[in-house]
Amino acid sequence: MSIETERNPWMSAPPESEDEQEQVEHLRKDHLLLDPVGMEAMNQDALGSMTRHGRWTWMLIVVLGGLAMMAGVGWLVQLFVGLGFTGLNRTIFWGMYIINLVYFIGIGHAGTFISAAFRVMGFETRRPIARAAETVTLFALAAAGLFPIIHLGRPWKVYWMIPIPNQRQLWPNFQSALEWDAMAIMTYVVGSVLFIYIGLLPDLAMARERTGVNWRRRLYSALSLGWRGTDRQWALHESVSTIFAYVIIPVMFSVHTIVSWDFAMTIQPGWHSTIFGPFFIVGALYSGVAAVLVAMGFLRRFLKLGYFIREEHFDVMAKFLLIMSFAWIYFYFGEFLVTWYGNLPPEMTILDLLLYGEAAPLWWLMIFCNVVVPVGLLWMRRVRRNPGILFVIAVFIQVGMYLERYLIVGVMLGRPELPFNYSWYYPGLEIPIAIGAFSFVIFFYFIFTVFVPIISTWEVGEGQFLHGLRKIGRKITKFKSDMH
Amino acid sequence: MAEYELLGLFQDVDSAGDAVEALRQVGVSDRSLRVLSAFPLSSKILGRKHYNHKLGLAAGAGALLGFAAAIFFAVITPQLYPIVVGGRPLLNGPPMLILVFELTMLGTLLGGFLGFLWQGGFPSAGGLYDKRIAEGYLGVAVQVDEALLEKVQAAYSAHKPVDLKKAEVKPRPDRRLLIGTIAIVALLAVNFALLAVSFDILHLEFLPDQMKAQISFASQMGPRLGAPAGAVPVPGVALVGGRPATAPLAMTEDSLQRGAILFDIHCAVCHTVDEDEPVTQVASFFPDDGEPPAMTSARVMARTPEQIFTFITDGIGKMPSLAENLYPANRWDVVNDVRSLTPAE
Amino acid sequence: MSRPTRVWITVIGLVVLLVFIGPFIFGVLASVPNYEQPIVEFSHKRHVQNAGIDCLYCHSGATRSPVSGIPSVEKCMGCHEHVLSGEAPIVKLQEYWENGEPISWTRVYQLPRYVHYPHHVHVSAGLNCETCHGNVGEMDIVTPAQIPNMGWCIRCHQGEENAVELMDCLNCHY
Amino acid sequence: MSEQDASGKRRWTMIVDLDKCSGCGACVVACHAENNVPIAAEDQVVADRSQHWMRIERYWEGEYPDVKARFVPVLCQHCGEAPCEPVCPVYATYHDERGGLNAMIYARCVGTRYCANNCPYRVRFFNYFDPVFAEPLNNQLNPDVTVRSAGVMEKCTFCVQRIRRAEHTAKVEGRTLADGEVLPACVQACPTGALMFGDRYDAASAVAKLLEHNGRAVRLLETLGTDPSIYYLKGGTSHVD
Amino acid sequence: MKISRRDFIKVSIAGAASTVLVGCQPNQRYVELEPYVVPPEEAVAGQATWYATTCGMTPAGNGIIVRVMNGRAVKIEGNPEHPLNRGKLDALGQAGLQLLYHPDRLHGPVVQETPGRREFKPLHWNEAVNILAENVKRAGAGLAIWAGLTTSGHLVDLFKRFAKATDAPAPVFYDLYAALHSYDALASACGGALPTYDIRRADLVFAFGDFLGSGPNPVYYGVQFGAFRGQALGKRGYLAQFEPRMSITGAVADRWVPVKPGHEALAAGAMARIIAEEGFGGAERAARAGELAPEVDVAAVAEACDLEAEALVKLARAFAEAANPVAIPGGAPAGADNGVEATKAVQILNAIAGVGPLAPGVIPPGITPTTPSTFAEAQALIEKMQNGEVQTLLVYGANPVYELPEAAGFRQALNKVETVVSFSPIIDETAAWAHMVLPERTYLEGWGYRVVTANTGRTIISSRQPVVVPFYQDEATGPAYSTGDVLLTIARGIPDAIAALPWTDEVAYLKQMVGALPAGAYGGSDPDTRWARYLQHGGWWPAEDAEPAASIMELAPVKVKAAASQGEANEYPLYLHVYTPVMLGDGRGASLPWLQGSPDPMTTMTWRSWVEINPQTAHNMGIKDGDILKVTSPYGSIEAPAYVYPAIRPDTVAIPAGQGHLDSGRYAKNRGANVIDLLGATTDATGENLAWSNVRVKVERTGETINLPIFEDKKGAQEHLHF
Repeated sequence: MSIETERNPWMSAPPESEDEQEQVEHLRKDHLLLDPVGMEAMNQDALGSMTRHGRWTWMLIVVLGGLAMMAGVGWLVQLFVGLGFTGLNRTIFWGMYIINLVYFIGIGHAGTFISAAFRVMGFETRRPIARAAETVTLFALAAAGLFPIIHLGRPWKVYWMIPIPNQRQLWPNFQSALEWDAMAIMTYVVGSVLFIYIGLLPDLAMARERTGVNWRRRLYSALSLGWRGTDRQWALHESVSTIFAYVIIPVMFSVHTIVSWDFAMTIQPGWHSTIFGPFFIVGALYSGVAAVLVAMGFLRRFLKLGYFIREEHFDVMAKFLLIMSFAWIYFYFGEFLVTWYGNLPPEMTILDLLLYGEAAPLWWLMIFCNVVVPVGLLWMRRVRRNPGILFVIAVFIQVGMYLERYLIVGVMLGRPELPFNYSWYYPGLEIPIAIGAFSFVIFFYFIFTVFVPIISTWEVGEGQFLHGLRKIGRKITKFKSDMH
Repeated sequence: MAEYELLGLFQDVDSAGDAVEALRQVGVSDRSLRVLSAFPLSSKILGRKHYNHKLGLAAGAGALLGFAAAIFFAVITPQLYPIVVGGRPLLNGPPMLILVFELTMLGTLLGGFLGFLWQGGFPSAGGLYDKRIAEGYLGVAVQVDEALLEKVQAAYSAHKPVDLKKAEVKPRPDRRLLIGTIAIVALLAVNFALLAVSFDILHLEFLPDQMKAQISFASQMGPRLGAPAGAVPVPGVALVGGRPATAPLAMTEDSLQRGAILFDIHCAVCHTVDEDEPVTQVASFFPDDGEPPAMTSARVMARTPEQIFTFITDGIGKMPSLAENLYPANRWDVVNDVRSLTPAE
Repeated sequence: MSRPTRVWITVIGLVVLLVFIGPFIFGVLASVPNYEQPIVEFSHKRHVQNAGIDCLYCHSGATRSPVSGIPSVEKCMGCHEHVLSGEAPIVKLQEYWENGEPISWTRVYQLPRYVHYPHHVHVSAGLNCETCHGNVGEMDIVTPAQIPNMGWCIRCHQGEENAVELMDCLNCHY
Repeated sequence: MSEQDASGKRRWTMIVDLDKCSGCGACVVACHAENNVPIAAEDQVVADRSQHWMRIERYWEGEYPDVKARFVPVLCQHCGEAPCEPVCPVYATYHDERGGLNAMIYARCVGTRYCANNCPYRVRFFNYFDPVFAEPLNNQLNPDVTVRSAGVMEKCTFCVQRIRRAEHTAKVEGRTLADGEVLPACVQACPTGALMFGDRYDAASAVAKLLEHNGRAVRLLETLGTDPSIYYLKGGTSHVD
Repeated sequence: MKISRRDFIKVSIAGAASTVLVGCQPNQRYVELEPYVVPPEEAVAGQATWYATTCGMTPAGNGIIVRVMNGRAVKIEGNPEHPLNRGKLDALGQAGLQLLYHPDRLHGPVVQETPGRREFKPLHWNEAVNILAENVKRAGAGLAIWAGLTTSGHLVDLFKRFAKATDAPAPVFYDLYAALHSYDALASACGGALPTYDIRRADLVFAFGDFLGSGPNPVYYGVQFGAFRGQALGKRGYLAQFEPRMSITGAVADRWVPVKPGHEALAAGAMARIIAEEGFGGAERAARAGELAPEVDVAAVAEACDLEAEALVKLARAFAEAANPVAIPGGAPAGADNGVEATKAVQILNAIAGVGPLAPGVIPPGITPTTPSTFAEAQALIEKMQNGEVQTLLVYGANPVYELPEAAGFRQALNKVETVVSFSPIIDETAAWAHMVLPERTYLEGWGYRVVTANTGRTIISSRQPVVVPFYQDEATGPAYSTGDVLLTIARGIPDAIAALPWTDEVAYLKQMVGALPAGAYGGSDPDTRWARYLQHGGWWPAEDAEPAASIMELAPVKVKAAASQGEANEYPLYLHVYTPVMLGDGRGASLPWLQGSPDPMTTMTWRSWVEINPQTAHNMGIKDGDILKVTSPYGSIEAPAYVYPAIRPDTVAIPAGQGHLDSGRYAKNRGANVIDLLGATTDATGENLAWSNVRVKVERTGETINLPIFEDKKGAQEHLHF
């Protein structure tokens, strides 16, 4: 049973009255770290969340698993027969497979950014949602890692891209952006997985102690590596987490820059631009944070984690989203203006195609999803504190960002230098495989929440331990002690 | 003397702090004292010495390893099998930087994590533990020999622990080495499999066709189709109406030299140059009347070049046709060589 | 460990062996070569050493064509019409000759079809047959001196002084 | 006798005289015949997947009645600094120093198609399906050229198999390759003689002589810095107009 | 038995180790070796053998050399020594290999009960020849022979001798090439020989037909055009093209003159009149123009031809003042009802400039050129068939059911013929209606020769020899007969034919013919050497390659008028322009995948036929690319997708011939529509030739739309390519 949720009504406006008791009451209800209910209750609630999947969610899990399997079968057919079922042709050689790669790696970045960067910058709101965000990263990366294999013409030769000695004495070409991709994504996957695992150790130990189910106990005791929470282990844990946090942020920036360099390294009009690196990173964070919002909304609603994930977290994340939308608009307008003002024929062809041509509906839809919806709504406090509306806005942003990459990869490739070879992209087998990929991520996210506590109770506990209330003049405010 | 381990459970930080202070008074060294908690407490809170660990070292070592690997891939491998691309030099700076950064970061991460595992003693078999520690209680664990046992117990009870446990310390096997070796063996097995495939020792034949076999017809591949009867190819035929179609080649130095070499390969199997030389091994099988004549024998010297050319092309008597071995021009070389031979006086 | 767990472990071990190692072993077994020829008694050694026949007599393509060429039945009958015509293998040969059926010799050096190997260039570059094919004169049944894969070719090509030219992939792959 | 530059390197070059090209398509079919290039069925043509290593691009200029059509034969330009080469992760395409060709090694290709995206001329074609040569059409396939399977990139190779055969024959006969001895199938077939082929580094070759300060010589998309090996001689105008 | 864990591990390690030590490598045999039993003399394993022969895809008779690897023909190239195409070849010629190895080729003779049902039963060769022999013997004078223009010279002679011997009607040599290239109209206008011109040193050429793409000799003129553009000292010829629809010749012309269909003759006459009136090009040329030019009012003609008057003046002036101008007749004007006058009008221009077509070479005795019959002769034979006078009809190398308009009534006439025998290697439309098919070997497997149709000042006999062993020697159907051998074996059974056809087989005939030839370019003392050199070099032609002499024709002034169009203007508002496309030729190319799949140079269309329509006209009628249109002429209607074509007159639609097959193999069957169905069987003014141009049609949208299988991007092709 979850801690009763009516303690934080949707629209909590601050009390007008001077009464001290009401102010304390309001602050407690609003801020998680000021509302300790003791580790015991929190552990109970967090572990309970693993078994709170209702009948609907299990049905959804089965459906998603089916869709993922369907995509797997689609890929096997493509493996043995050929890439002809896709919509690719002699002008557009990359399609939705590469779009999915960029999209899922994009989503992957928010998780790491929230847990690592917020940790380094000391944002306290990261505490309850760190693991939820990192799990989005984990499975988005897993899906993203599949697509470089799916999009290959002869996937069984992919071991040639791994630098191992061979009788041909041939080595991979490390000047190719795809080789950098391989290295960067491998580093990032290793980093994210280990970072989650380190954060998970204390919780697994807690789960090992509390769970009654036999197989769970054996699983958690194996996974928790005998964690006892001694001060020496905590000190090591702190410093390794800090090392990971500091290292994984530049790695995160490098991964999406390299993914954008897959396009920027070419001389294809529309791709060959210097700001693709930062532009893609902003896009990544933008869609990533929206994805985390979706995850938070889901956890709060379906796993009844209202106590942990409160409006203040939605509020902070929504502000972050708003800032990211400004950044994205800034970059996109920059690229648009530079192209338009430069008036180079191949670039202008693409601009005309996007604004007035065949791709106009897609482009204007993207603008609506990425600019009008977030900037139009997120400045309102009521919107930022309402998970339902944020969920809708997040989905719009996902659609917008997917379209943005679709326009870059699928549409711009159709306008090469020689006009005779213009073409348009009609995706075929890629659609079921993309649907399969989305269901793959969501399916494993659910499975993860079943096996592992999604809220990091030790972090929340630590946070609550460090926070308290102080009365300054007539106002009671919250403060963070510097005992850390 | 037997070693004992005690674990006291305390309600909150203050009582735990006092207990720690008391234990230290009693003479328990800071090293053998542990404070177990549900979330990290900085050592300052409990007034203890900072525990300096060597994790930075492990991460640094990892970084160096990553850097070395990156240098190997980016600088050395292009020179092992030099392939020039994009009209650029073999080694180019910018891509190397990317590779170095990525692998160094990977090294740091892996180094840090392995260091964490190694120094944390994971997966340790663990000592005394209590379920309630995860619920916010603080555990103070001490490892003392028998002498201090009573004093320590007294110090504990002075601060009213929620619970106090005592256990004999059994030597626990250090499982880190075992887990480490298993991990390394698994990694090597995967590498061995990959190397076996890339060194062509094992062939994954069940994958779709990799252009090894083709549907076009290679040379000498069945079903064989002969040459069209009566057709004349662009270089012309050797014999027209029984006579050589082309005129004999001039007896140039080149022709004679080529003729000599070709004679040794194609003719010396049966024919000898002089009559008095012993018959070759193959020729010995021929019945006496059909024995291959020596080149300077009267029978051969009497032949005209055209006749010799026709014999080489069509064969005569027991001599097989050598058309398959020699182009018509080469046959004239052999004819020139034969005509240039003078009988040994 | 109790008995049932031991049985369990062996069963799981076998399954793992089958799933992971099986394809490799299958791959290995599929590539165990056999070089058995239609006329088993044919021996290079007797032709080269006893009869003193030069390689180029039968494989005359080696100096003028990318393919060295396997001799025709007429080439064998050229001598064997008279030489040792009583012996069993020669009788088998004459049978092939009478009913005009080609002898489909088993190929010993089989390169993948995307590799184009030019014999005549190597021969004219001064290599003799033994360099690559080993001492065929000594072999009754010819077996490959090495696995004819790229590593073997590369070992010589990269040693030459015009290695830059010889290590060019377009030499063999097009 | 062609004396290449000091290091014995060659730079195979083709000249396309746009004034002479009549757009008859003989080169397109000759290339299919020589290099086993598969033909796309109607549905694949509609899906824009026809594979022609040599194609004739026809551009319209002006409106009826003074409308003008321009034929531009486009094939792999064998760029000196090819943008398609550095991006291949497995060195399946690289620059053949010896002949100045842009090599495409089918056996090594993994099928990432990154090279094709980076080719501004779009002269690289991907085998989306296994090519179909209905029995007994496979008898016609040229055994010197690998029939590419599905998942592999392919493009014009300047008929490297013909170059190799000529080089091998010349080497065995102990002479160097004469100018004009080796011609790709398209150059050999072109009725109007619009296509010429030779080694630019050999000053005595017809190609080199023609390129010497030839005002009409221009290269396709030269501003991209790809240093292509194909020179187009722009169409001339006559005294009458 | 219980495996202990330790044993279990031991077993697996031992297993893995043993396999590695054996040292394994691929035992798959990618090449099943099959060396020769008796090797052919010229064959060296791994090297190619080249054979010289003649291209059989077009009647031009280009010399080709074929590369044969391991007994299979892999590449066709032009024969460098051949004086007509000098080593060059067109798309159709290159694709001949796919006819040789076509998957739908007949393996042996087949017989069919009810013609048209396409249910064939295989037959043994000897049986088939016997049946044919009986039918021919029974037919006696009722034998009719219909052959195409690509027929080998020796078969033409054998057919003629056979017909004369059985006093059957003379064989008819007529197919779509003969119709659409208007051989007879051109020949009759130019003194009996197909006019061919040497434009290598011409500085101005007026072309009235697409001589580079769909003319009778595209390769010869291709080679000439190369020299024409790249003359010495930077001199460059000027080309003007008079055509309602821009063909590839129009595309490379410096000036495309979109003359109104049927008015080309008027335009040519007007230019001659302008030269006469304005006195361009010096007194002598003006005087000659004065005599020969037709009396026409230039302004009225300009308005009728929908051209600006001063454009005509400018062109006339250019022609007159050119040092060495040439006007090449042909194309649509020659196919109009006043085709001969139109050709003469163009000849008048040449006459003014003192230029004439190259003189035809002297045909040595025993050599028979394949001269096409006139449409009238073809109609006469159909007439005979209709009246039931024909018992046995032999169809060789032509496909009249497909190639003749419905109105000609050939297919109906077939019902009246007792036995129809076709010699087509693939079941084409005519073979589908035949009772028996004796598949002829393709031209790469057979013997023969072709006298080159172009008159380049000397006679060129292009030899044909098999380059590969005939592909289908199935045991079931026995050794295959070539048609020549079939004729000679049948002749032995007919008493009065024995004298006319005494040879044992066609090779003997050819040897005797070549033996009788005078010493050509390659000499050769005895007949055997001459025969070997004739085959080796690909034919016989006189030694000297001197400047070919041009024959000046004496011409009378001719009355030019606009050609009468077939169909009323109000009911059929648009003109139909029919042409043989570059890739498919007369439809022979439609059964070959290379030609179907290679984009048509002007429209980049593949695998279908199409209707080219002017953008403005299309806009007015609400037609856009891919709309299926119903095109109706007074004689029939077809459906084909629209292709908006910027370079065609607004009042004209153009449809290529060659598609719309009901048979001819899997690549041609049921693709596109046959434009010949829109043509009538009306003859021109002389009554000799088919008037195939100037048919009027109307176009309606059927509402259906398809995606055009085009290679280009239409919007992209409109953009300027910045070089």
